Amino acid sequence: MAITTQERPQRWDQPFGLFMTDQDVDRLLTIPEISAIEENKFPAHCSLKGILKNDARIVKYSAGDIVIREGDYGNSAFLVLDGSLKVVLFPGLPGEMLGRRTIRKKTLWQAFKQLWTQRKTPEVRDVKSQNQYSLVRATEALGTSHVFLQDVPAILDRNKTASLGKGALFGELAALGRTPRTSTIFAETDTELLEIRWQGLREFRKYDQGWRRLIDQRYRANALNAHLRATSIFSHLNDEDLQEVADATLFETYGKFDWHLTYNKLQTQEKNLGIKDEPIIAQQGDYSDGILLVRTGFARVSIDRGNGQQTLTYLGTGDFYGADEIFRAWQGDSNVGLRVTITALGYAEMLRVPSKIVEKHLFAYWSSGREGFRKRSLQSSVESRRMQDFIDRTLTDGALLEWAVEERFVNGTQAMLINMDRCVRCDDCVRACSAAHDGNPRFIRHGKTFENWMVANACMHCADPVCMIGCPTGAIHRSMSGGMVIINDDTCIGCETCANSCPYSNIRMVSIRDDVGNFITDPQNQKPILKATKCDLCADQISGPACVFACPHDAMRRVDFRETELDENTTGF
Amino acid sequence: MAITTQERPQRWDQPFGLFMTDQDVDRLLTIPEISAIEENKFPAHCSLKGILKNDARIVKYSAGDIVIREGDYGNSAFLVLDGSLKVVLFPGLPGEMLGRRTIRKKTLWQAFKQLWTQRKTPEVRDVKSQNQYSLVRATEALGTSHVFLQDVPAILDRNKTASLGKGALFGELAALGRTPRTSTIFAETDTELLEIRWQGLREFRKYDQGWRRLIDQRYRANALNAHLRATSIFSHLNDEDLQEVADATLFETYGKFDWHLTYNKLQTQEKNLGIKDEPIIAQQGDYSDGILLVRTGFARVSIDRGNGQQTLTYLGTGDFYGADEIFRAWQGDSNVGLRVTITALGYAEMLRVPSKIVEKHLFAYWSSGREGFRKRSLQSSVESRRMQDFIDRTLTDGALLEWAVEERFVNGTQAMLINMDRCVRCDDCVRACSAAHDGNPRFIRHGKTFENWMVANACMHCADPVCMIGCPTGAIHRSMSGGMVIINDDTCIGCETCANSCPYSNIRMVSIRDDVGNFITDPQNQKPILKATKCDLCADQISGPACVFACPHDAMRRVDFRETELDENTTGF
Amino acid sequence: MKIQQGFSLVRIWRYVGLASLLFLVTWQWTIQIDRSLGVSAFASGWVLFGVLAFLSLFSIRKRLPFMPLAPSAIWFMLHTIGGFLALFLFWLHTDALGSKGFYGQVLTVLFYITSISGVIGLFMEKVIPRQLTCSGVEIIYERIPAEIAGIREEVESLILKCTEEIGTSTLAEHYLETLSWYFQKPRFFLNNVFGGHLSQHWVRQQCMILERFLSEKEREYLDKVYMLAEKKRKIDFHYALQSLLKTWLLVHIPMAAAVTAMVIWHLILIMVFFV
Amino acid sequence: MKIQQGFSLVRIWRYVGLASLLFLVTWQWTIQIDRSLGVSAFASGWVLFGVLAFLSLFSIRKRLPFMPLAPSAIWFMLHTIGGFLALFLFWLHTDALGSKGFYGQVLTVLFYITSISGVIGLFMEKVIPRQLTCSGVEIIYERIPAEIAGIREEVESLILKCTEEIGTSTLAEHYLETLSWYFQKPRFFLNNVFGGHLSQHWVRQQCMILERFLSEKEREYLDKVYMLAEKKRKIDFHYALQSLLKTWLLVHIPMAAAVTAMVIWHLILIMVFFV
Repeated sequence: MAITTQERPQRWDQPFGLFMTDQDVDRLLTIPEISAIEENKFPAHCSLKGILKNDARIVKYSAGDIVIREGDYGNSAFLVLDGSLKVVLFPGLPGEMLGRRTIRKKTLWQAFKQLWTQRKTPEVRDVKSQNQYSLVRATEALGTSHVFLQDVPAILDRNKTASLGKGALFGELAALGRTPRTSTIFAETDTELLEIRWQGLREFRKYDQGWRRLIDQRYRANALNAHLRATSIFSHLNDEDLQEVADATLFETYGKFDWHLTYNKLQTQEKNLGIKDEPIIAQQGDYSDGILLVRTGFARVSIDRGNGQQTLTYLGTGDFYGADEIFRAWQGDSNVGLRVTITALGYAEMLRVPSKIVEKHLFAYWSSGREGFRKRSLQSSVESRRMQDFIDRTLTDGALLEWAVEERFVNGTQAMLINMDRCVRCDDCVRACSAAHDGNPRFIRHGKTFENWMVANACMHCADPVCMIGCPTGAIHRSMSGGMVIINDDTCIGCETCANSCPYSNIRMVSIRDDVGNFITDPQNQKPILKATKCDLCADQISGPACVFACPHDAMRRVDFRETELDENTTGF
Repeated sequence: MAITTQERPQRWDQPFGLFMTDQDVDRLLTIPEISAIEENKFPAHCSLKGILKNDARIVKYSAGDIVIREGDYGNSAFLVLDGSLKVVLFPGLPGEMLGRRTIRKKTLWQAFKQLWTQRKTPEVRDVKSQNQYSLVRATEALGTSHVFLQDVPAILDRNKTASLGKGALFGELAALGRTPRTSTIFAETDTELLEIRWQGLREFRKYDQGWRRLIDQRYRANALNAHLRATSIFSHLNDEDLQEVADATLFETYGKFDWHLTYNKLQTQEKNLGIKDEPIIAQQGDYSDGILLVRTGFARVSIDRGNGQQTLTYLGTGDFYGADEIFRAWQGDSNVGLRVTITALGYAEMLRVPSKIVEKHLFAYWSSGREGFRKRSLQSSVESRRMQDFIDRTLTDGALLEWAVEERFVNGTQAMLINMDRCVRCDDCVRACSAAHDGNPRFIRHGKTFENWMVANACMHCADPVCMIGCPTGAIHRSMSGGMVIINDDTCIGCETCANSCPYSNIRMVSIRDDVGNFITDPQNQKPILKATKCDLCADQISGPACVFACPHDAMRRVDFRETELDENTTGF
Repeated sequence: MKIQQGFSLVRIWRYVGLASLLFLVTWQWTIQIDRSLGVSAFASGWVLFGVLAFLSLFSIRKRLPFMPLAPSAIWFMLHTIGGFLALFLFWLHTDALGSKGFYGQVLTVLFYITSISGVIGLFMEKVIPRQLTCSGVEIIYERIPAEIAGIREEVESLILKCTEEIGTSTLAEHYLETLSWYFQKPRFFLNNVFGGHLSQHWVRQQCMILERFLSEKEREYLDKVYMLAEKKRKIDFHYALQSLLKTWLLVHIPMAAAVTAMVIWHLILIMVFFV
Repeated sequence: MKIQQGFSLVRIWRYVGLASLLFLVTWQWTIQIDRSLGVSAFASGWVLFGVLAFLSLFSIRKRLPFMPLAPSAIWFMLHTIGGFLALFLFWLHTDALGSKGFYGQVLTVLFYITSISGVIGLFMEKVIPRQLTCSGVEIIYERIPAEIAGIREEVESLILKCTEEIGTSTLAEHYLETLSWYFQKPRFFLNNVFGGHLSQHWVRQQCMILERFLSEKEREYLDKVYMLAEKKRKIDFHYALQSLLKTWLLVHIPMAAAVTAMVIWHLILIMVFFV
């Protein structure tokens, strides 16, 4: 089990908790879960005390405060120091209660009414009707806010819950694996928690046997089997065999969890450096030791070409690579080195199912009577040919994908792609967006271009939504239906975390105004109140995304690059 | 009296006479005119013997052979070793007799006839009618040819002549000053001459007092007074005063006599080097010690501008500079350094009339009663203002002239200038030229361009016709009427000297053919016979230059840059 | 999934076919009416009115992007086909009428201006985008003045820096004499509209002229200025062509509105006096 | 001496005035004839014939550059003015005639083709030269194929040298896959005609795509290839626009000849049947 290391020259320049004192650290060292850690296993540059002081913080939650929400992307885990919490097991809490935005499609009449109800002033908010806003309560200490539940007893009545008490650890899998929180946890009583950010968590796991065992066990129990089960090549296995596969599977992480924070800086470097800096998951020509599955993130598939690497395609969650090479080796072919290099795009969590296990549970199955060997063999060679097609592609044919990967647009599921050869720059799309959002356009018809293709600055509703990492109130979240990333304006506290995290600069902070056009300010410090805004795919409009709908020249599409092959203009209209 | 020195790394790589032996040199040293030279005054690298062997050659002429022709540009002088020659004093011999081309304008009918008499085959010559061709007789020794006079007694009857005998030196002024020969000299008897090329001549003059005195005296007697007399500022002087001016005048040569041979090589160097390599005649800011007159060649007038020199204008034969500065100094102004730098463009022969003499004979005259002082003072300031206008010109305004000077197009008196913003590339000009030259176009509608101006590859009929230097038969010569440079096809022996000399590549060698289209070859070696061809300004056509006449868009002009200011398009037609 | 933008030829021709059919039916109808000595202009007139009404709906639909009224792209295609149909119907209608009077002539002229501006606009919308793409830059029209101002500031600060650092004013003088004109605002509008390269030529020429008077260090500054001039050239190109794309509508839409108004009045008059 | 190219406006307007006068006189004449119930077409016809004869003289004069027949530039100006005059006279003549018959219609069509091709040619001759100048290169049309072949050879020897010297085939492969198409012959003809930048865009794009796969040394070769591609682009531009300048005459002159022939036949018929 490998975790790639990385240099951290400014490791603790920005501590997690601003108010952690040495006393706090000393106190933490007396807690059993911490004192069990073998302090001397930690290297000098990364001492246990240092981690506690810089990568952890003590936070307090009042009774009813939500600590983690189902569906959130968190970057930290929690250790209960004092108090007790409840895990909501079944059914999950409704979105409104968690501070999510409620999407209700407009009726025809409501839609039509927008013709005259649209406001002339930008970014007007009806302050009085923001009753949900009262769900948020500010916490002084950290300068951030918590969302709280108003009727805890009713919840305990309606929902199946479990308790977490002193010494319990939770949230570590989502923090390390960059996956959404699987359930909501709230404070039953006033509680004190030690929040450890992923960097610290990673060190604990790296240097301490106890933490590693704990985390890995939980991972295998909670996540691995489910993932393998959902993967097409293992769907035929019974529980027992699957467990065997799971037990043998290695999990590996590549790249930087927070690549998005440094990505824009990287962009100014020479393009080709991008791929050279990417952590290598598997190297072209090497012998394949197993099938690689992507659990989260993206992996670039490339081959050596001249003095650089040519990108062939990329793998996302659920994709796998390597079956073909191992299969051929198993059939007796010699010279079956990997035909491609696989690197992590930003951050990727990979599963590696070793060859031996694959041979036993997959190839044996393929060659068994039930599922004709020939058919599978054929399928394997289809995959092989498909890869060969990629390899045979000219640089020109592959250039657009190369670019989309380089710019990380492959992350988007709804990237706004404009064919500038068709676009007459009429801005009907912008006007339509504006009309559908109370007079405020939610994107800019401008962005990076390649040949005649522009990816405009509109939210791409990413597969790996880095904007959601660290949102303190869960205002930015993935919609339960449809999967788009949306913001609940009511619970957004204007902290700018999401806007700063978005590597594509697609979230804009705006100062809100009242009906008369005056800026609404915070009564405490008179500063204007900010809200994060972005494309919501016209979630509440009956016409669907107004931008695409309004383009008279059919120049715009919302695309997932993974599923898209771009064609030249077919007809003028 | 200064002669600028120059490096000659390959001084004698190509000796003048290919067959000069050491015996020849020894023999020459016994001749009184040579033995009078003080051999020890010559430096080792440039010994008298070396000069005789490499820069001189012994040539033989038969009775009746023309040695030098009136109007020729020669680069050598002759010393009579044996035999006697005749100088034709008055009247000069007719052009035909010298092997010149006879220009007769066509009649209307002859012109019209060209419509159907024009030949389809290129470069056809009617060999039988080339009776003048018999004027040329080949000389084996030098691989070149002489033109001879057929009826010497008749000439001696008709023309006033003078004799030259053993020991006479002639041709030295034209060779050193790059001016046309002033009279024709032919061999009366079989003669033996020592031909000394200008390089050798220059060394003789430099290191030997006797030669210097001889040459300078002749120069002053034959050329200087006439030149000064023709200069406007000295036109008021009587013979005596003029003589005083002439006696005080210094003559100086700058640059390389044969700049045209290295010019095309220079072109590949960085442009700005051009002016930096030019010999400086007078330096901006220096105190002016006299008026500078251009006797032959061209001088560039420039000022320091930024890191380089900005060309303001240029001076040609008859132009002068410096009166204004000296005049102001004479009036008592302090700070009257030269406002400009003057450099030699290729080769320039300058006269310097010292300040003292100018003050005495010019300023005194200006301030005398006869010609109002005020008026002259005014005129001086007009000149001064004109120069200031040049200086105040923006770089953009002056760029075209800068270019024309850089490319030496200022040498042309009939440069073919095409305004490419008007030219529709219809080639009517080329077709017209072809029609006027028996089906053979005599220029290429292509050449160097600047902005919208192109100087096409057509003979410019240069003020300083370097192509004429060294033509062995005088076939290329300046027309007595009109001043254009033309080639007598009959006496052209195809030696390519002119074509190689032309720095603008405007002379083309062609293989001639007979009526049926077969190449005409030399019966001796079966090689095709070549002829030099170029624009003759349609000398024999009644319509004048057919090219300009045929341009439907008035895009083409034959220009002298000295007299031209280029204007933008005025109207579309 | 392969993105195929634009409608298939089959689909387009289907609509063109429908439009042709409508025209043919109307034509036959008018011929029938003429044969039975009726006033065929009523028939062609009503159909034409219907088509014109449909054409003007496009403008209304654009104001309702949030209503489920079929994608704008379909509307645009139908508007185009409908525009040509209206032209043919107009000819049918006016030929049938013979003489027209002053009102009719004004209406005819307005109708032609609308049609021609529409055809020109269509042509431009299909041709210009590709030209813009080829320029290698992309800019929003409204941002152009700010962008040019930004470039100008950058150039001028470069030149100031050059003057200060190297201590010569050659570059600065040339800038004031010639280049500043260029950086002031969008230039070479017409030449850009006609696809000329004058702008590029001019900039290159101006820099070339200056080059020989500069030292090595100054040339580095000149190179930077040249790069900025090139950038501005591309923006000027966008300015010119995007202006075209914006302005033809300023003819088409008011004229179309005028035609609509006059057609309605024409209709009222006909109804009152003839029916 | 200041070179002033082209004729002064005064001079041009003088000729335009003369042409207008000729037209007005003819017009009044035909009106007079009409009033006295004569056949005015004879009058306008003869004048038109005279003008057409004069127009066709231009072609003859071009064949006689050595005759003192006034500079071609004056002929060109008069030919242009005469062309427009002929158009007006044609309208006068045909209006007077009323119906025309098949022969007349063919003649009309040919006359219009000649006129329109002439106007288009005139427009091109006044606009294109400047565009060509701005390209920054100058080339004789007939030399273009040889020049392109030369460039191609240079490119291919560069690529061979790169392959040999550095031992990689990345550049060579890309050349074979995409760039060789470009260097084969003049490309992007239509785009160049319409002043597009597609060619430049394409070349830049192709080189940009490749760049990331090359080593420092290979990039030097690519840069050289790019320079040559740029040079060829300019030559292609010349090819396209110079082709236009050459080819419009291939319509104008044969059509003019046909008109002349038909006019003479028309004249003979009229003389035989009407006089």
